[in-house]
Amino acid sequence: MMFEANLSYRAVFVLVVKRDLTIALRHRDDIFNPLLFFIIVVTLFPLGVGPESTTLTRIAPGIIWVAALLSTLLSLDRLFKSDHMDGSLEQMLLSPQPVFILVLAKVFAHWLITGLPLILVAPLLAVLLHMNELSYGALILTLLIGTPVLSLLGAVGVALTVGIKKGGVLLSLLVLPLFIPVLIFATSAIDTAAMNLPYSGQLAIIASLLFGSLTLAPFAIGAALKVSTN
Amino acid sequence: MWKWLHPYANPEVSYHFSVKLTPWLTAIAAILIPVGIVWALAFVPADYQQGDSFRIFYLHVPAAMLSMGIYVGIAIAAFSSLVWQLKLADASAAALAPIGAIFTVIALFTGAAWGKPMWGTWWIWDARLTSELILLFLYLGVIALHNAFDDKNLAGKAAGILSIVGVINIPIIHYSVEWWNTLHQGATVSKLDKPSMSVEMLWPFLICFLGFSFFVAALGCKRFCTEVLARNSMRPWVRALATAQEKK
Amino acid sequence: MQFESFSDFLNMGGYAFYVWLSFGLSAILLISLVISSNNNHKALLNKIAQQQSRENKLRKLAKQRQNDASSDVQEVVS
Amino acid sequence: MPNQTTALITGSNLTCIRGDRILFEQLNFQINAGDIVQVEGPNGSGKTSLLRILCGLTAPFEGEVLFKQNLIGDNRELFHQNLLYIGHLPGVKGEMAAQENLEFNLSLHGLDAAQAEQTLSEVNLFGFEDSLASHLSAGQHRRISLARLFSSKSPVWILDEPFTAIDKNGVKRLEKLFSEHAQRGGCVILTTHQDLALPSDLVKKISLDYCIF
Repeated sequence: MMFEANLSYRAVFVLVVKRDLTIALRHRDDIFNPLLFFIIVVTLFPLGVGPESTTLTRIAPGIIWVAALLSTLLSLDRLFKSDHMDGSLEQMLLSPQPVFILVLAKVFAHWLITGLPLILVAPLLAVLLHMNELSYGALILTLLIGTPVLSLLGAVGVALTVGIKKGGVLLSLLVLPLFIPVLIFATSAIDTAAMNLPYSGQLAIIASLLFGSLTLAPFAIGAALKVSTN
Repeated sequence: MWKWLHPYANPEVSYHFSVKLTPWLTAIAAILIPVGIVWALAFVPADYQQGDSFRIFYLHVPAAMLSMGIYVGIAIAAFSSLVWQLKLADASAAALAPIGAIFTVIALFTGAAWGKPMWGTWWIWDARLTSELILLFLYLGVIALHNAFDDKNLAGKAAGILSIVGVINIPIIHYSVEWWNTLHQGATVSKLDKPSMSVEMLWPFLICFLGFSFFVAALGCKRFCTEVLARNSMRPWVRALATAQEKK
Repeated sequence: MQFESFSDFLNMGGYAFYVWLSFGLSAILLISLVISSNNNHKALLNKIAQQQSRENKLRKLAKQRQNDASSDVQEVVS
Repeated sequence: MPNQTTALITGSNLTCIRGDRILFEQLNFQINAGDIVQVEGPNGSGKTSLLRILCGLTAPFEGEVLFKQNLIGDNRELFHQNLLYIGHLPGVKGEMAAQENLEFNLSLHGLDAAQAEQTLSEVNLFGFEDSLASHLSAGQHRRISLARLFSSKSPVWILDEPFTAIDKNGVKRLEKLFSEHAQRGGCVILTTHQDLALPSDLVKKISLDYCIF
């Protein structure tokens, strides 16, 4: 008695993404809370720094990106936690599907739920912070290719801490240092765009970070999940 | 080819080996460090630009080099533990992490204390200092992960994955910080340019560096022993050791 | 020797505070790391020994109970 | 010498250590096609750990697990195709309906999701297909996860306390399913506090002691 089931990688990917999206849509807090957090953090800065538009214009890219990092960090918790608590994570790891695909699908679904809304509200916040009009395009582009990197790197951290009871604070310690390159290149791209200079160099670097983490991070996530479900 | 290595994968053998090694390493470190430090403090000629503050160099640079070297060492140990299932490699990574973190703190602190008279400020967002600070965060993450798990073997695996991810990121972080720094750097602060070191300045540096390296090795051996014992606490040989210690 | 006198040496060409601060703090950090490593080692050995004596007690207790139980049975039989 | 060809799962020299306690040491056994194996022992003797080691979730401190004479780590996908593990946790998402849960599980394991509705009625969940799992009881969660057994084609079943929160009829039904599965050439490895109502010559036992010294 031997059984072989074959499911194409694409089918597995779609299956898992669909499942995670269904769960998220029935549990809307998960989508709105990080988004709300993002907006509130950004509004705190003018209150703290002062409403002077020149100052705000100068620090707007940094504020938006730091807030994006923090809200990604906040939303990461739901990526594997509930699956780990109710046992579906170990079922997934024991399924005959490659862990690489499963993990990639989960991270992609997470990005759709938390990263994409961030990009949609970012221009609005840029208006509030008097961001230079020239840099709107750069803001959207950097968020578009930068936030998936955050999701992927963050997933490594969550996968490592999902089995730990008080993993939340630890997670930020593990993950935030890894976010630094994205932050640096993204804000610099936006600053460069504000000066009406080409910023494709920075974008290319972020894109290469994206491809690098896309190929390497799922292995680390898979290995970490195996440790956490041990 | 690697068969001669096999006995050292046995915790008991490697424990006794490192117990025997520790006094030798300690002795070499105990000779080299005082010689190097006294030489550096009292006998090296003062730098023509920086005067006697230059003597901090003999502490700062070895500490910075070791802090990076130890991290790479931890990552190599973690990698071999993941690939070849060497449990002892995890133990050595766990033993080294706090030492590396302390050297990172020393590098940062001496950097600041050297910077104050040179640059007029304790801290500047200089590329090297910034990378060193981020390295400290990476170390703290690894140590925190080691402490977060109850099971030492699991902790070792988790921290191993993190240190490998970290070591891939170190060059990226370093490059990005350097690039960021050149982008934002004002003209007021000139970096310390690397002078071509004269021989009389180089020798004490080499001795200091070697001394600290042996210090790391000795302390690493000692801590490695502790880690091996903690991971094998239910083994008869460890229990016999513990009772022997108790009776003393 | 680069310095004329001992006080000169202590003065470090005006950089005394920074130089001695660096060396002093580094020494403190390294020494405390050594001490804590040694302490950890000893504490671990003590812990293992303690655990072992606890287990020995348990083992004795279990044996005693077993003996008691068998003697009870004998009493009933006789 | 047991017949090598029918061995589905072989455990050799398995040692498991939790914290600083040795749960079991140098455990050797072989599970053949057609075996129903009950792992018994008091609480904390390592039953769950043994099952998790057998399905590859937990790495043993020493020793190895073989599936058809191959290390389970060597061909992960083949082993997982032939494995069905149901642990303490049911793996049921509260945000999804009973049927959606089962459908996902079936398709994840490469089975036809169209059977889901029929399978649910096998475990007495007829009429609950569209209820969100968060509105169902613990026993119903368990039945959703056990429903996979009815359409499983994998020979190796590893079940951790499958009868918890299951009523008498359900237990009978499961026992019948187990013996049918064994007759088909599969094997069942399970832990349970109840005695199985199966003929005792059919059920093999692995006993783990709680060593209190």
